[in-house]
Amino acid sequence: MIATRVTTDRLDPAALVQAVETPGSGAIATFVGLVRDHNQGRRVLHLVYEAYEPLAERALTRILDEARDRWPTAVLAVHHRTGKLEVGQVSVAIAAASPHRSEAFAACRYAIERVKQIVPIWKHEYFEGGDVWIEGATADPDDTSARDSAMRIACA
Amino acid sequence: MIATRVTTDRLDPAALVQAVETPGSGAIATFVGLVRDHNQGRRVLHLVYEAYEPLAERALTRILDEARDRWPTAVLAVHHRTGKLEVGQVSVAIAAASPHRSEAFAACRYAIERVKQIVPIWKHEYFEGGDVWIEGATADPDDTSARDSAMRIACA
Amino acid sequence: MRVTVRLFARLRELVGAGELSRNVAAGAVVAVVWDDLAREYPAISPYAGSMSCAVNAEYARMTTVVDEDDEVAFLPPVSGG
Amino acid sequence: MRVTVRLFARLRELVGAGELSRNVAAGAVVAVVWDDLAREYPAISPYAGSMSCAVNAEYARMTTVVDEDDEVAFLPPVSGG
Repeated sequence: MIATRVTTDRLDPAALVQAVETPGSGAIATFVGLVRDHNQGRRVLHLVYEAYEPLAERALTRILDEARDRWPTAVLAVHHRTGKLEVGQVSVAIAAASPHRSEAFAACRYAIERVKQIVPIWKHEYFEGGDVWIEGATADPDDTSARDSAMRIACA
Repeated sequence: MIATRVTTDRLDPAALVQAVETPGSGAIATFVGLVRDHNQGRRVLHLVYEAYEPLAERALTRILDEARDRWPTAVLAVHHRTGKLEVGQVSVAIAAASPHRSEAFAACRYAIERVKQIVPIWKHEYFEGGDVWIEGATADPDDTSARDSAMRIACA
Repeated sequence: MRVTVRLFARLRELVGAGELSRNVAAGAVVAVVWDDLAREYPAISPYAGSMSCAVNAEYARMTTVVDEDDEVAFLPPVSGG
Repeated sequence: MRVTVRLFARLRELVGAGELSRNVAAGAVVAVVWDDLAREYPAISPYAGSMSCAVNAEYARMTTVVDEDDEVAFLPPVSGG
């Protein structure tokens, strides 16, 4: 299985876990993001995710490289879904395996923080009564203060 | 499914995820502990986990109560396996769901730290050339410094 | 020279197209492509301070020089996850 | 009065049994049960400083008073996870 993927297919967190696991794995941390039924007081009907796919794939690969530099013992996989997602469906799935739990948690957390900072994917929220494009971070992979912030959050 | 469990059955992380998920879940963090093939330079053959079951169940319930106090929006499940486990098998599985990712990660991390502090379960390691009981923390649920330490690690 | 302009999310909707072909002078930087576009579609101007850009599907700067047939993308603040 | 003593992991192996029945004086505290046991099995003495105890499957203190038929457990440092 490919460690990074941007796809309209349903995500399979269990497959990511299998992909990162080795006989030396003592800990696997995973994260999935799901479409919730409410956002900022609005009843969410569904989301549509749009991606600049080739750059999104490269940004995910970059995140894996950054994580490998910092936590060489951790094996990481990150998949992001695009297209229309219903409430309860998985938009992003991350798995991180390592011999000990600190690195697995840190790499997993770092990955989702960086996804939100630098991966060119956008969320279009359709709620009861309207729709809105969600806009988060100005993407800049070279912004060291953003990267430091992700690292700080990841390293408890 | 029961949120806390000490069992000789194989653990099923996917079932824990289903158990904690609600329509309001925007994030699910999971952790699994696995038997690794090496420990402190020894080649591990297998592990045998022993528990004081009724107290272990209560300690897990206590951990869920502590987490609920601190992260009321997080829903948590923790299962621990006992008996003989081969390399690659899951010894502990934790799932934490919440509307946002911070609480899910924090509750998940807190749970595993507390499992290692206060749950009366012991690991008997059989390695190439011998066997050894692993001894970690002196269990004391009322030790506030241990609890604070788990909280500090959980809250990035 | 011709370049392809790619637009995403709300920028795409404001312009009404995800892909455009535009002429710019040889040696132009990304900022020139943007400025031309913002003159044509003033509604996108507020993104000048918050968007990112890419050339040929690699992050770039507004000062990056573009070549013939390059794909120049303008990206509103991202919201994946 | 009779109490049941429960032992786990290495403590269990050092004593050679996970469950014992022992007599203690009425009003005895957990520490008395331990001290009697450690006299009988001196090999367990090093655990005095690191073990935990429980009465009837609830964590307790060495100063907790035990009753007839109580289950008193001695727990080496734990290593779950």
